[in-house]
Amino acid sequence: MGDGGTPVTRTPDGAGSPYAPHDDAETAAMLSAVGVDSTEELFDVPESVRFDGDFGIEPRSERAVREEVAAMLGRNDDLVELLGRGHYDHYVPSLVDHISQRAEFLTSYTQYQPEIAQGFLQVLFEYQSLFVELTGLEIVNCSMYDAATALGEAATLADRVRSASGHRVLVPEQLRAERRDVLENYVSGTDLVVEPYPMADGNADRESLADLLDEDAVMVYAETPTVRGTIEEGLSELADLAHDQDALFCLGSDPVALSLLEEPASVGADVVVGDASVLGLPASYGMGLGLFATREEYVRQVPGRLVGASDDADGRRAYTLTLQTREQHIRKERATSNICTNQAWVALRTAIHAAWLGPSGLVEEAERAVTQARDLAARLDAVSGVDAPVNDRHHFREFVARTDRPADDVAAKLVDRGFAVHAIDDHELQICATDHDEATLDEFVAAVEEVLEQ
Amino acid sequence: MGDGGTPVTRTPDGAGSPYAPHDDAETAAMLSAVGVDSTEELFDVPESVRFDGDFGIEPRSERAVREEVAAMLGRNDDLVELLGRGHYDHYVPSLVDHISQRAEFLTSYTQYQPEIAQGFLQVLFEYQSLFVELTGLEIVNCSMYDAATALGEAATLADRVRSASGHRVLVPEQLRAERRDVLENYVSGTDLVVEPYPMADGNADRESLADLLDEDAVMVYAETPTVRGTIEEGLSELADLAHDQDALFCLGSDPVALSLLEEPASVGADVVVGDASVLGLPASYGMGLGLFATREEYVRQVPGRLVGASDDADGRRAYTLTLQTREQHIRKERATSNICTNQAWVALRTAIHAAWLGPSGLVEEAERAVTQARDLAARLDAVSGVDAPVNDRHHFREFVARTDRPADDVAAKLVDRGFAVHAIDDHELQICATDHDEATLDEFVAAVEEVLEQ
Amino acid sequence: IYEPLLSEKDETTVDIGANAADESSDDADSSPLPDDLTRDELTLPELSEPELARHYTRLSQMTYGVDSGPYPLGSCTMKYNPKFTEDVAALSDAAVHPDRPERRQQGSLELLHRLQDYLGRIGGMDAVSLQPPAGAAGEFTGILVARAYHEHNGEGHRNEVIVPESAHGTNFASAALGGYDVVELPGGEDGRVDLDALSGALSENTAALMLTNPNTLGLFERDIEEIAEMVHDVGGLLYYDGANLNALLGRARPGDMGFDVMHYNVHKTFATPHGGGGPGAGPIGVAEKLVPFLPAPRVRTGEMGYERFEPEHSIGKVHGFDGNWLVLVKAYAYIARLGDAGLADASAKAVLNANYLAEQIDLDVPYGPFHHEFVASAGDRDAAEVAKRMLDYGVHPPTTKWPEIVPEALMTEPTEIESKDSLDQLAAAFDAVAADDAEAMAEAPTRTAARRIDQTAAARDLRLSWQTLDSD
Amino acid sequence: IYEPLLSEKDETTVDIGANAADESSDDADSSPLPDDLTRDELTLPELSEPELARHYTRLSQMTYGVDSGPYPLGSCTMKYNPKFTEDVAALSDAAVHPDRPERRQQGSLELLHRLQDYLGRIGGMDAVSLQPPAGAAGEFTGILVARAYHEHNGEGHRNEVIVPESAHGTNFASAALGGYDVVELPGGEDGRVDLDALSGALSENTAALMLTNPNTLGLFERDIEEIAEMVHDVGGLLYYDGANLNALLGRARPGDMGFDVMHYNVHKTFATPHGGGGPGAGPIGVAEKLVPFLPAPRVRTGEMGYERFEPEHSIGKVHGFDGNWLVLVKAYAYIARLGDAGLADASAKAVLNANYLAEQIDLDVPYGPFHHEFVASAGDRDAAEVAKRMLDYGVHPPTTKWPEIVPEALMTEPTEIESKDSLDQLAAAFDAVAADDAEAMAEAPTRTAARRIDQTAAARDLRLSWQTLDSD
Repeated sequence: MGDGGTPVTRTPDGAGSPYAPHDDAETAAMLSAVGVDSTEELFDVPESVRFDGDFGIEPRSERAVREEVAAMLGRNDDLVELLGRGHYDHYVPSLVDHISQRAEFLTSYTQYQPEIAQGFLQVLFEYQSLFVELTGLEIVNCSMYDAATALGEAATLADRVRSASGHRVLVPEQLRAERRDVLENYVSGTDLVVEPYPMADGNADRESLADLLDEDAVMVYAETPTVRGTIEEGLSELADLAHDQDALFCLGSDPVALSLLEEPASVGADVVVGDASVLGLPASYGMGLGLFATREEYVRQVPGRLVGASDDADGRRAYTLTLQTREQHIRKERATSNICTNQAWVALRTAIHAAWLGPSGLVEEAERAVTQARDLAARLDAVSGVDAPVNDRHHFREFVARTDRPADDVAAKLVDRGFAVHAIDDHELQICATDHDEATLDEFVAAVEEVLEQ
Repeated sequence: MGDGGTPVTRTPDGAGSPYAPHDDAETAAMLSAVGVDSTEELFDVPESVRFDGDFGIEPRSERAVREEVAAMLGRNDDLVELLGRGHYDHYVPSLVDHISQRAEFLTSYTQYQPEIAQGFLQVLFEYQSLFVELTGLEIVNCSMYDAATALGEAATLADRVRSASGHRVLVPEQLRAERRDVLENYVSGTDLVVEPYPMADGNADRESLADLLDEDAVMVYAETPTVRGTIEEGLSELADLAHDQDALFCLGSDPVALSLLEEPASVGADVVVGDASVLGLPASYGMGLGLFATREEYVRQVPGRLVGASDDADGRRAYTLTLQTREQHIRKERATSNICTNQAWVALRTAIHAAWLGPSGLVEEAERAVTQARDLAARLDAVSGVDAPVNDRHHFREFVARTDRPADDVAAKLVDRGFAVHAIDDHELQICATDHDEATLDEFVAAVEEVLEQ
Repeated sequence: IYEPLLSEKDETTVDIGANAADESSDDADSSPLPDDLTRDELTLPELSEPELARHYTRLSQMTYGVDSGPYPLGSCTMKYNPKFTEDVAALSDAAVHPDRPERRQQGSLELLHRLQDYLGRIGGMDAVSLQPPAGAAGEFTGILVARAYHEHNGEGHRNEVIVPESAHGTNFASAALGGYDVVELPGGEDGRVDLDALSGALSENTAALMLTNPNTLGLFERDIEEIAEMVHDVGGLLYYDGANLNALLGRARPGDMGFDVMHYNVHKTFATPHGGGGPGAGPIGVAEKLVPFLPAPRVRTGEMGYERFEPEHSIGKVHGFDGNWLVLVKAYAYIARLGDAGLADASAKAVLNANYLAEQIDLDVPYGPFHHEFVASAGDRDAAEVAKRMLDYGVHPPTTKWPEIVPEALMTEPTEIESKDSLDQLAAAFDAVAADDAEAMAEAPTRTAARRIDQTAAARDLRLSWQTLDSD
Repeated sequence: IYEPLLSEKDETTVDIGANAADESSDDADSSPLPDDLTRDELTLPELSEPELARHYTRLSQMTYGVDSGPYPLGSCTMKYNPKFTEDVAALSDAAVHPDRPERRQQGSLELLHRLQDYLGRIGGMDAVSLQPPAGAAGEFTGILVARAYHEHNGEGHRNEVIVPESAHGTNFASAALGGYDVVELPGGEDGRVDLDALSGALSENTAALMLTNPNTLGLFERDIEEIAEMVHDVGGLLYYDGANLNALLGRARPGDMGFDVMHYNVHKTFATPHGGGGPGAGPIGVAEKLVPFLPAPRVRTGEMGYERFEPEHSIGKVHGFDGNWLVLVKAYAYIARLGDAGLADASAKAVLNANYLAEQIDLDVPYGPFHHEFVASAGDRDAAEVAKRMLDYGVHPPTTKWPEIVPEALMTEPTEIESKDSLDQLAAAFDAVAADDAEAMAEAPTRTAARRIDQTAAARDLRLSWQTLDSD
């Protein structure tokens, strides 16, 4: 019956790849040129390990696959997500989709031949420059996988660059668990150990941290905003504490927050990591873009790719990957990282989104993230049975609310009303607002009232 | 509240076009260069006709407009449409969308400077060539608005090229009413009159047509498939009847049907018109693409644009618009048509879709249109209270079914079950199947049974 | 840069009857139709998706669009086409059949109703029909409406439509297609309508005067009220060609100037993409007295919601369905995005840009003051050669050799989307060409995908399909 | 062709505190945060959408992708990326947060579960984790799993991972990141693993041997069963680098060959776009004994539907969430489109293409028989210069100077997407370059957007942001 589709294949038995262009005559001519009778003869695979079964995967038409996946993902119920904790939904302007779908960008490979990759290289150079401005640090690579792996790479960088040996990586006790898990794995091949330091009312407990720090510390990590959405208030002091022990100070943040908050370099950050895909991607089931920025002095220890400006034979400015001798394909086991395929296309999207917003739009977004969280918390605080925010801090996008009733139960009832929030503790919900419009937040507050009144 | 959007404008009062790049400093510099203090001074509009009201149209953010239109169009209920009668839904492969969205194609203008428009010109040249193959006629223009306006242009062409004067344009009595209405308007500035000729069991009644024809006939129009989905069986005879009176024979068809059915040139068609967007566009609320093909001898009387091959200064093949002296921008009131803006981008989509299918896919689609209509009619015929097809003809995509119960009522009840069909007469439904899958058609047949049993 | 034709990449012949899709039938090789109804074979390129993707990607790269750079084609209003309007038009709920029951297409009808309303407000017209699929179709429709009006009033004898010589070619052709004799009106010395000439042209046979305002020289017809009065005094109607409406948004409305009927070029004023020549949309707006004659159907609100209806004395139809729907959706989205202030700013910046550019270039620019466009003169150069040479500077040239009132005309409309930098670069291109020597001009273009193309040969030795090409 | 940097087009400084979004507050000019928490200002380009659209459109045109032409980068598997997979990944239902309740993300979990299943069948592995976001991440994950397995078995002393010299550089780096000493295994004379050398390298300290099969010369390791036995005999594990899996689909499965752990490069074998360097995805598959050590979470069916779970001895996490979701969606769509027969045909045509191309070119191509790729030698030419000169013929050159076992290597993998015509053109480019004189080589490329770029200067005088550039 009608499928509106091209035949699955051009091979006569209806069983081939639609993306292999060979017709029978061409295949025959090529086999003849190679001197064999069939493609099967070309497989130099001993009989004993030949696979003669099948995978049991039926081919489907393009249309059928589109409908199948649409139906399948349709089983992700419609929900208003007030979710964050490291992954954020933002409206992405159409320009980002249209440009990033251009085949030249989408289907190109790493820029090993810069003369025919100037466009992508320039975008990556601009991406680097954007984050040089946002972080104040001189070196930005053109992407890690996500915030968690970037943090892992930061720790191994700290291990490499620190003059004295040391073992301890200090991280906030309140940290997305998965982020810490990834860090643990990244340092598992080294002598480093990850240790938590206490928090006080959502932010780093500086006194406790000071007590914990000694010369064995290699890196101190802090976040702003924190996993609970609070804005860290003592960054310079944290940096000083780290530097006093010759440890690196690594800061986790994101490009929207960095548009408004103190410049990391100016507070003493040696490395900035984070998820840059808060611009560029909508909620993507956790897929991200690892930001990695550091000081110029560590440039030869940086993981990942760097794009530099140079000149071409005509003396015109041109861009190229540079310092590739740090990388695995040249330096093998002595590389600064094993990363090869990265998130370049997401970086391109992030760069376009940031350019579309411009500095005014970035600052506006950031200020909205502050005021919207503040206002929403205040509205929830007015609901009987809710205290919000739990932490007496400034917040960014999200905040923790205490509920008299069990948080799990409240969250479940909110889901039944179409709203997803985090239940992070017995009586703690975490709530994140990004681009939600006022009407939606009104409905959410009403739903919370309804649930709490039951 | 959060809108994820750039400010509506870059002008300080928040009220400008987001697509005008001027910042205040640039505007000031430009005003100064021009020698005025404000843009308002540039409007040389007498006070008495100055508009000082407002339109009352609120600007919205990009995101708000997307959501608004999505919500609005969401009020088009989900229905399985078994609708045709001149407009057809087909699955359009992703390639068509991705390529046709490329900015170079989408945002370019008519190819008045061919040296920087070779790509689009070549696509249009290939479009013309596709239809030269499908129609057997030598001349294909690169688009009219739709089938109806192409038919109107065919009549005025017939009027221009016929050696003797004459007035009558004969069209099937069974014809989509709107198509005839447009034709009437197109000939309303000429001496032509449109007259119907009778049909017999869905096809042209050749005897009656022969009786109607005389030397005053300028053009005879026939369609295959007809508006009722029947395949016309006596095209050569119809052409002979027309030619006997020195009238042109104009055939209406479409690219899928033409892939299987007799070549129009070989049956004597002088002009072929039709809706080519059955490839290239999904159901688009009636938006189409007017096919127009004719014999070489009429090339200087053809309406619309023609792309020809030529050479450039280096002797390489190049493409250009040609015979522009036929057109309105040069010939003014003596032009062959007033058409200027046409449907070039739809033609590009149609050309890509056809290329994606290839000849095998085109023939397969066409054969499916025959067998699917035949099989569906047979299944409905087995339902008590339904006779299908009403016409004892081969059908293409669609057919008419007679219902014992009033057709309006049956159609309304089917809509309540999620299926839209045409009710074309008191006891006649018309049903069209294009890319519907088997399960959908099963459900449809079951719905018909249910409705008829009530 | 050269990309072979699809036919040069593959040619596959499918025998009809040997490819039956219905493999469940008894004879899998037979066509479902008798031989006498089918062709014997079909020969076309059969290529895979990767080959096609490359073919069309390369061809696109040999095509210059608004997103490539400045595109100051006079009277064509090559504005930036906002990307989001494409996403709006691609909504799956937009992909419906117009014959579904009205109750089940309330979304589409609402959008059309709102757009009718918006356009009416913007043009100052009492009612709008969205059906005409292009500007010229709008003109033709307007002419039919005017004719129906006259005939309804027993004035069917009116057989003349007056068109200024500087008008768009479509005006002449549309009036002729509507059955009218075209009376060409010579321009006045100031580039505007000469009232004396108009007076001489007007008569009891005048059905309408078609006017573009500002006209193709970018000049506002300052005497528009007097013109309207003169036309109306002889019983004629005043037609507004909307091609240049981008010059006036929020500053003046055709309805307020006395125009009785107008068309809108949504692909110009409202930024829907030109798509290499189309589709556009050419809705028409009319004053009260012409409303009953509009094409059918229009959309109104009724008891059951939005509904279609046929105006009392409707001229019938000018498109097989409801016009270029997808284009109308994009136009709605654009207008909604900009709103009052955005539309007004678009005109302000379009007019500023034209005046600034006219000021910057070294060429002679007669007439003025300009609105959205101006016509420079190439002087003793051939304007067409100037245009070819401009291609070498990476910009699209203006419209050339028209209007003829300016010798070797370069009709230039930058629109509001060009920045000052961009205009400065465009001016530099103008000036560089003006300084180039004759040889450079004759050789131009040299930096394009194709060199100068032989137009004469193309028209003399017609090769309009790959079937006509020698295999070379 | 030159496109200025965004920073060269505009530079706008926003003072923090002067731009508060909350205009309803008492002081519209104040920031919502105290001064000591905010920066003073932010300086970045502020450009309009039309300017940005042109900027990026132009930059895209200065970039060569698979849709531009042949892209035979060895070991990179630059296949055509079917357009429809983009539309599938763009479905709005794909845009969800992973922390929503499992009951409310059944669609995403089902897709992941199905993909786990598909990949397991294709690789012959007992279980699959989709979490690693790239091939190298998959390698690292596999190494961690192997290490956890050994440690669980009290064999934590094993500290060596053996890697053939011709292996991808990531193998070395991933093993090192996992804390292992890398033992480099010299290649045999036939380009394959030398069993004697392997025997010498294996010991009780061997944690794993990492192998690519077919290897980077395109040669199948015919002794794979013996290799597996040798590795297993010393208690080591056999790791399969999936970079070259496109050579074997449906013909042989790593699991059947004795591999204990493998990664899949979905951006190679399963045609998800490379995106200028990523994102990809590097799922890993393991044999039964390693299943308990896989990263958490995995997806299984439970009573309530699909659910996440943590394997008993899970190594934990290698990505903050669930990996590169959008890439996984595209990979699922590709596999579903092709099915068994399509996947098998992809390998057949990939291998045919490599062998045909190797046959067509004039250069020396040592070793063989080839599967999906071959390594030609530029002989007395510099392979890097050959590559630069190939750019002038409009194609992307092969990977150069690697593997080092072939002097001046040109590692070439055309994949199945090239037609015979395309391969013939590619061969012509190889041969034309081989015939070019030294001057042409030294000058190359001359027909590209940029001429030869000075790599030394780039590394010596680091300019890694627009902030470092002199305003020139």
